[in-house]
Amino acid sequence: MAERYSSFAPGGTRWLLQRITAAFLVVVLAFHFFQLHFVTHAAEVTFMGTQARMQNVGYFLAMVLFLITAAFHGVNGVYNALINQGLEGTRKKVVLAVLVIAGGALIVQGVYVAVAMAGWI
Amino acid sequence: MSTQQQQQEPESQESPQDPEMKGTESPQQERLREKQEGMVDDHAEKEAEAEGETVHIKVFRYDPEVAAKQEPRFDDFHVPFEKGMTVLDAVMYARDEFDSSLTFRHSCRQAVCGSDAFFVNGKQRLGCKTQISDLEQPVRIEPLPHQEVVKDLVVDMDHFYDQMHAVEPYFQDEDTPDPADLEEQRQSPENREKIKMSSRCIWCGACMSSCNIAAGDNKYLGPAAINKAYKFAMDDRESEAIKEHRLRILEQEHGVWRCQTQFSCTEVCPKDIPLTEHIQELKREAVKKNLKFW
Amino acid sequence: MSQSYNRGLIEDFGRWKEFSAGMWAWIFHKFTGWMLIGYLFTHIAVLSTAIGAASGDASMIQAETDVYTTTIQGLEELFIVRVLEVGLLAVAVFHILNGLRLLMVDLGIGLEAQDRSFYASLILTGAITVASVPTFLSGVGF
Amino acid sequence: MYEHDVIVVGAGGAGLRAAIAANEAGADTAIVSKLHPVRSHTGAAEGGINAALQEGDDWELHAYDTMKGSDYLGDAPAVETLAKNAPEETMNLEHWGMPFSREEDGRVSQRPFGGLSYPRTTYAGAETGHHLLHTMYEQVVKRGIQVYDEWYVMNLVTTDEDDPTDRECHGVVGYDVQSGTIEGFKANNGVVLATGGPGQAFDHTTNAVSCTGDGHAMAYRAGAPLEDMEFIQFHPTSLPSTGVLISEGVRGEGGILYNSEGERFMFEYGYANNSGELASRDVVARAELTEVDEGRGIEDEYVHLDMRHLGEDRIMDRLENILHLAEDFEGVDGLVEPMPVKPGQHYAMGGIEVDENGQTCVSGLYAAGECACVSVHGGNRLGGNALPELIVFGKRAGRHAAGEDLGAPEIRTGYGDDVEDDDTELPVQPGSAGLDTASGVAADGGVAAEAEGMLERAVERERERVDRLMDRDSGIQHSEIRSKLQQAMTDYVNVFRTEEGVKKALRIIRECREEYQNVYVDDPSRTFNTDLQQTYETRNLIDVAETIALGALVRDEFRGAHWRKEHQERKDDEWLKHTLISWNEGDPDIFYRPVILEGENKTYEPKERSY
Ligand SMILES: Cc1cc2nc3c(=O)[nH]c(=O)nc-3n(C[C@H](O)[C@H](O)[C@H](O)COP(=O)(O)OP(=O)(O)OC[C@H]3O[C@@H](n4cnc5c(N)ncnc54)[C@H](O)[C@@H]3O)c2cc1C
Ligand code: HEM
Ligand code: SF4
Ligand code: F3S
Ligand code: FES
Repeated sequence: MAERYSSFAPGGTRWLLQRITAAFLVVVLAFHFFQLHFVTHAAEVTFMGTQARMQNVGYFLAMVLFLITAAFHGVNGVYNALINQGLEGTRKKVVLAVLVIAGGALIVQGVYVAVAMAGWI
Repeated sequence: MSTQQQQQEPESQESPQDPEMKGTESPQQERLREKQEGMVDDHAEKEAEAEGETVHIKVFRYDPEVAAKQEPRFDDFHVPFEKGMTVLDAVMYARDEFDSSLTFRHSCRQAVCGSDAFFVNGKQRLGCKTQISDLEQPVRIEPLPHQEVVKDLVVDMDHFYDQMHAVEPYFQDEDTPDPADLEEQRQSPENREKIKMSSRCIWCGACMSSCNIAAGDNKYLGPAAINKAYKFAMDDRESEAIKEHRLRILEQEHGVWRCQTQFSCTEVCPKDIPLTEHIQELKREAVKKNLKFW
Repeated sequence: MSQSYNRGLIEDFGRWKEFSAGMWAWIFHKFTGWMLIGYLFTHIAVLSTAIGAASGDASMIQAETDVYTTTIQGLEELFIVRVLEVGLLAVAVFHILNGLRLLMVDLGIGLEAQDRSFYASLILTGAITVASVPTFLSGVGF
Repeated sequence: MYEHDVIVVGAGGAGLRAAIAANEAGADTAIVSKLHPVRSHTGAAEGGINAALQEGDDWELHAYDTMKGSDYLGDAPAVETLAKNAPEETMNLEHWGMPFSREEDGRVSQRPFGGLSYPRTTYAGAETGHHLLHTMYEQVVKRGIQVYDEWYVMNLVTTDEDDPTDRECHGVVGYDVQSGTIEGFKANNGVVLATGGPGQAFDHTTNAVSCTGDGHAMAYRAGAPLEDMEFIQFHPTSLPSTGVLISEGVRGEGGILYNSEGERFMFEYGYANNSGELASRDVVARAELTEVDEGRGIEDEYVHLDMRHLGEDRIMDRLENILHLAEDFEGVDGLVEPMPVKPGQHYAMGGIEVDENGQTCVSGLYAAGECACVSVHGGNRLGGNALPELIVFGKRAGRHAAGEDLGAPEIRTGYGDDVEDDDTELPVQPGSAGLDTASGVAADGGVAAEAEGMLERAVERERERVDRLMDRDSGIQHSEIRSKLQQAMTDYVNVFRTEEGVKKALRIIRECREEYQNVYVDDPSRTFNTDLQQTYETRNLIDVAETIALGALVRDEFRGAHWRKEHQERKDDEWLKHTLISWNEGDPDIFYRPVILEGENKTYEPKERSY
């Protein structure tokens, strides 16, 4: 395939990832809500309970993936919405940088929290 | 009974800045006033004739050059109703009988030239294709939103045309048989059916005007241009290489991805073109193409 | 052209009464999406108390008096938090249902029913939210 | 001032084709059009393009059908050029991507049409004209041809020699509708007029509001004669309130016409005892009007076309678009009530007299499309023959204007030794009523500077005219004159023509001319002043309507679409000739030129036109 035009940002990739993450999130988010509001009521959450769940590697991985996809999905969604409103040029670049940093920080902090919950530090 | 009151919107209309314009009436205003006064009885007569059935229309007025119209406003007209009357008929009547400076584009009166897309009772519609009797009165007629108003109902279409031209809207295969041989390029009836709806666009601009994304993002190609590109991209007569080139144009940042499936374009299109569907199909095509690594 | 007139933003927001189903869906989806990402940030912030808890005294964890547990349970005791949670549920449910609707649209399925599927999302969201109110509000001190 | 080699006025099918051809011939070409190209009325054509494409068909058959359809008033060289070139030109459109309807084997479809001996009407759904127009505009975009859209051409810039055949055309004066500026367009090689039909001369027409015969009138006043203007085709089924066309398909499928008494008048009153509703267009149109005149019309205006008995299934299957048309434009549901229809002006067979190369007698001035009369259609146009005319003669005009040699034409133009003068007594003096008549500009100075100077002066003159119209504060408005004119034409120069009626029309036209001297433009704005533009157009309509009425008066026979009460037969001994009317500086001159019936291989012998 031929070269990529510089102006032709791979909007398609982000679009596709937004859909794929959405499809994934439907399942995990529903599970998450159900787990923490109906199975265990939020008011009954304790660190011990959390730790017990988190030490299950499958659960841990699912939650980390949940976090990553949600962060991407949310941040990309916001970025998209801003482009839709005609964000251009430097401002667009700045917004992108801020969003990437915020999203990255969210993931790093989240993973750290998850590790802490599992009691692995 | 007054047939034409000028209602100002917004309510607090500022008086013209130019001191000369204040107080004194320009000849045009004078004539306008005379005519309005004259219109009352003239019109009352007509009305009696037509058994009193009239249509009340409110038309957006603006003209940068005429003092009285520099501040946008709505004018009211009462037009005698006739069976089969369209919005275009009503504004034409108002222009020919009441105020010859009422300005709008129109030509074919049969929904093929695409000149008279207006914003009628809150929706983009073709004036000539909209029966007055289907609308709630008073019928409010405005220029297309999201386009600059040149005068009255006339909007600047240049941006729309630019977007239409931006998708290289022309057949590109050079490698066709010599027409003198009377040899056509073959196309299956199914393929022709596939592009049928997309080929009906009359460039009225209603869709573009209804799309919030196009309003926010000036670079967005917009539904009409994407649909135009769809017509070519889906036509089997063009080669794969050109189809790929077309997808390249469409998948730029301000191409198909900007569409947020608001569907308003599809709803207002007077030619019933399934615009959203076409845009979505192109998104999938573009993704498919990008996923092809082999 | 000498001059032209731009009617600006009123175009969009002054006309909300005339918006069509697809436009409302778009606006609601946007709104709920932003709420959700906003919530995600606060959520992680609240959960960060787990770090303190984990590095703190293990006996407190046993006694369920660690920062994490107390913070969460403390929050859960507030009526307002419970109400906000119901709101969050509504927001999430709508975003999910409409998200599914959008995914269908992306696949080119049921485009003719796009307005009906939007109304269906709204109604379902309402129903689910109302149905879960008892669960969410149970045990909160009035 | 703008300068190009070739200036094409009008961007319908003919204009676009001419521009592409001129561009391909290497000329710097520009299109000046009062409408954006895709708004042109070519987009309204539904039926199709006649072209002998298939084996078994032959251009000679097409030529024969066309000649017969024209009631032997077509010129053989023109008719044969059309028939010979239509296939290649149609294929060319296909290669440009026009979405023709297709057969199973992938070839373009063709269907039968009235008056054709072979199904040779190539079509693209029920919107052939739309696709033709858009496909060609696409090619214009591709080639980067300059388009000045929403520029109204006010006048031509020609020299003012006494004899029109000595004159030269150097450009046009344009009015930018959006800004109100008036500018000159200098054409180094030629000006091609492709301004479409004059349908607005009538009160009720299938033509667009923009079909005001501007090209006709401008060429006429510049000295090129108008030819066969009396031949106007009326379509029997158009919707009364808008003039939207209800296709013949409804009658073809079995639709029935009723009068106010509920009688199937085509049979009851013996208008066409054999074919009934399916009789030819002019017969049905006359029958409808007779019903209305004799008091059996509905609301004294129209008759009913009923298709309810065909059943919903059949209607939905074959005539669905008709249901939409009736609903959208007339507010009538064709499934539950009959549709109102009446005859409407549809097409003008006549136009600016040109030869096969599209050139008028004024050198450098060309015309193509409906505004021109090469004479392909003669007394009556066959359905599906206008679109091929656009592409065949549009292309020829464009190439010739760009300087290509297309050989010497066989058709002669202008006043010459082969014409015959007319001596009919006219009821009123036609032509100028002391209006601004002169269109020519005297040359003085060197050759190149000369053209520029002429252009300057012509622009100046139009500016003055506009100022005059705008400065006046009272008088009469163009819309009043226009509706009076249209009414007169519809009342007296319609499907039925009587000597008395046509004379009456001429008197009313004269009144309109006189009233026009007091016309004023109420809208004081320079921005998008459609009031001003329409005032200009009304002037053109007056000139064109007058030539139609004059032609209708002098031709005392019944040929093609032209019917005269006192003379209900075709008079071949006397009338195998074209009517030509020349402006003659405001004192119109009527003369005749014999029809050319000698074709390349055969001579077309006039035969009875019966279908
Ligand atoms: C309803 C309908 C159906 C028809 N169906 C068929 C059919 O099936 N088959 C067929 O063969 N024919 C059909 N015809 C006839 C055919 O469509 C027309 O004769 C043909 O399209 C005319 O094309 P044109 O290029 O000459 O003019 P148009 O398409 O009318 O274009 C005229 C152009 O000139 C421009 N113009 C005019 N005046 C000025 C001015 N003063 N300054 C600048 N620009 C100007 C306009 O902007 C426009 O671009 C039909 C006609 C009608 C009305
Ligand atoms: C659970 C299932 C979810 C589904 C099915 C889903 C679906 C979608 C889809 C399809 C879009 C794209 C809309 C478009 O571009 O047209 C979107 C946008 C968005 N989503 Fe989600 N989403 C889900 C969960 C989430 C979560 C958990 C968050 C928060 C972290 C989130 C935040 C957003 C945001 C911010 C947007 C952008 C909204 C905008 O356009 O302004 N979503 N969602
Ligand atoms: S797609 Fe429809 S609404 Fe948009 S310009 Fe074309 S005809 Fe008009
Ligand atoms: S309205 Fe706009 S967002 Fe997409 S579906 Fe139509 S282009
Ligand atoms: S006037 Fe041509 S589309 Fe309405």
